[in-house]
Amino acid sequence: MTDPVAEAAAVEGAVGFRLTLSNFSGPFDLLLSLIAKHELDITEIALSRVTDEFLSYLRGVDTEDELDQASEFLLVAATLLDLKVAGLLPQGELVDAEDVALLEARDLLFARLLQYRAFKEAAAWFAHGIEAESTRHVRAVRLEEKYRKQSPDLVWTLSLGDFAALAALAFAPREIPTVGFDHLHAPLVSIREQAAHVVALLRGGGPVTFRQLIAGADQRGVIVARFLAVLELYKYAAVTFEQLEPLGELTLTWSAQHWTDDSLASLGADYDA
Amino acid sequence: MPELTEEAVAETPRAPVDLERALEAILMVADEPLPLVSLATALGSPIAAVRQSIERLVADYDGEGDGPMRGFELREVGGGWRIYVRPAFDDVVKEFVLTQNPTKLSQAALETLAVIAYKQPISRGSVAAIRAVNVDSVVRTLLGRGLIQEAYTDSETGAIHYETAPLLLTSLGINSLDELPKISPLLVDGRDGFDDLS
Amino acid sequence: MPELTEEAVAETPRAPVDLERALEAILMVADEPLPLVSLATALGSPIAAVRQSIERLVADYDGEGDGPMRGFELREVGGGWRIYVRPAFDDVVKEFVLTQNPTKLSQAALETLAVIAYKQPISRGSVAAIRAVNVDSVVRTLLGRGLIQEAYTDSETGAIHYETAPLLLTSLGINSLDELPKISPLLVDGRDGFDDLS
Repeated sequence: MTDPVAEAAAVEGAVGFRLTLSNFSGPFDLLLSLIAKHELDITEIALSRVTDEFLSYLRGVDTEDELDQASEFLLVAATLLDLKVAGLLPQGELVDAEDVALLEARDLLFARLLQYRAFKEAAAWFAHGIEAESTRHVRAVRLEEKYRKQSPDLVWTLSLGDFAALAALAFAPREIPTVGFDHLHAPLVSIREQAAHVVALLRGGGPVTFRQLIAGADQRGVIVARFLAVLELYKYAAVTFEQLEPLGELTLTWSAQHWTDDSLASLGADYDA
Repeated sequence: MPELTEEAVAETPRAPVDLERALEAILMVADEPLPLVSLATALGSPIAAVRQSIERLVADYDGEGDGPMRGFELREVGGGWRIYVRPAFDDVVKEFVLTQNPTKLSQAALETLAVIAYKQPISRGSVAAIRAVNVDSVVRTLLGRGLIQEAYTDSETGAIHYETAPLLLTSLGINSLDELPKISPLLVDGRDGFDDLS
Repeated sequence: MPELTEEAVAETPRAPVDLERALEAILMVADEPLPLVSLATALGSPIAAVRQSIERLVADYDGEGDGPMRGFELREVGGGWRIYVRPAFDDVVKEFVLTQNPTKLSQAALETLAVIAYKQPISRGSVAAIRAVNVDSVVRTLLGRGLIQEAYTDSETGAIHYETAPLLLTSLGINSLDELPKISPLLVDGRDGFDDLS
């Protein structure tokens, strides 16, 4: 294995907190290392014995920048502290709901620790397997020219515009943005998926009103996404719309000349950024 | 890939020896593991016959017939068959192949890979919940290495779910995910409520 | 390559059988025809011994010993030795190559081609970073299809940089790369955090 500190820095590109905590990849990693150091099993006693050490690792955290990365550590630290305090109470007497909650928190912590340890051991198996296989050599040689000539000719179907659209799609971030929705606990809505829904409704059919388009959509996000999808489709000249009076009924008509699923894939790329 | 039953492929039966030689020829140009069904299709032979011929070739190269144990072997890895150098000669061969051995995976990447392998398909958020750390950059690394791939995007949450890619099998030298070690014994007492943690 | 006389290479003589097995191991993974002198150097054996072993291997694969005539053969081409498909099996292999090469490029291949077209010259690693997937096999496909070609190798990192080949222009019906439609707004972001991908 390579130098764990350098490795952590290089691989995660992480600044600050991970380095302060030397090379532990998360609170469970640290907890397990501490428990192993004392040659203990994963038990309540083990947890209470390593709590102080665990907390001492956290003292290195001081800036707000690191707080985000430290939150998981702090969560575990809080649980550990609670357990330690509870350990001072008489054993076996469940007095109130708080005690029950604490026991549940403890069991959850144990379960997560055990699960983490299981995956850590599996990871060791992976490391060994990959290491062993990396020394193997497979026959992978260039195809002889006479066979390469035999390959059937490529059938090229993309227009220049298709190709550029494809490039735009390839360069667009692949993930639907998640920032900004997380703290609202609102489900994320994909403009592209909503556009697919809109296209399905409009394509090959007569005019549809926007009211019909959003019928059954019970989330504001979905309605907003469908509206954005309509605007995107309008940009592509795939739909035309008609509104007889301000704030009046909006009627949409499918007008695309060349529409393929690829067009859909590149739709709404602006919103991905 | 057309669906093929063992019988359906049969068209022009050949003598088994021919089949073995033809298989050798194809294996010489293969650049990925070749499943029995692809071989059978290319050769126009029943899958059962191809399987037997492959088995005979494996034994042949392993020196279990009349000939010597060859410097190469036929291995089933990543869902198909391919010619490999026999491990005893890996060192000798080293300087003749341009191996750009990629940098080793970090501990964090390996652990994340393990979680994805056992819990696939799984979202990044769920992996992060199990590992109790942010896994964004590690997942990017694993994607870039081709060890994992996107399985699907949850239509409700927009969360991308990941699964292991075929390259993982080849990298581990195994033939299917069934060959991963069972993880339940590692969990010792298998406490209740475990599954809903993720 | 250091100059070697036949005698100078001799260091650790091996039994001929070992030599043949080691030779076939090397030849199985070698992409280019290998001169005797390279083989002798790698194996630490006298050139004469290597030549004899090569001759025995040729006869062996040709079925002149106890074994069958193999689907492959060992041939001297351009001053070196390489394993080729035996011409008798050309038809089988051609048929196989046909079934392996569909007439249309996959979506993954097309997207990779688009990235290379707009960012050329570009290394495989950089394409992988942009597409967030491993692109090794699609780059091979595009090379094989003659749509891209090697532009240069970075002297520092050894990374091969690729550019599009004239065939792409012909396929798109344009005369120069300048005619590619601008997609600049999407290209400005220079994605953070992707550089660490290998």
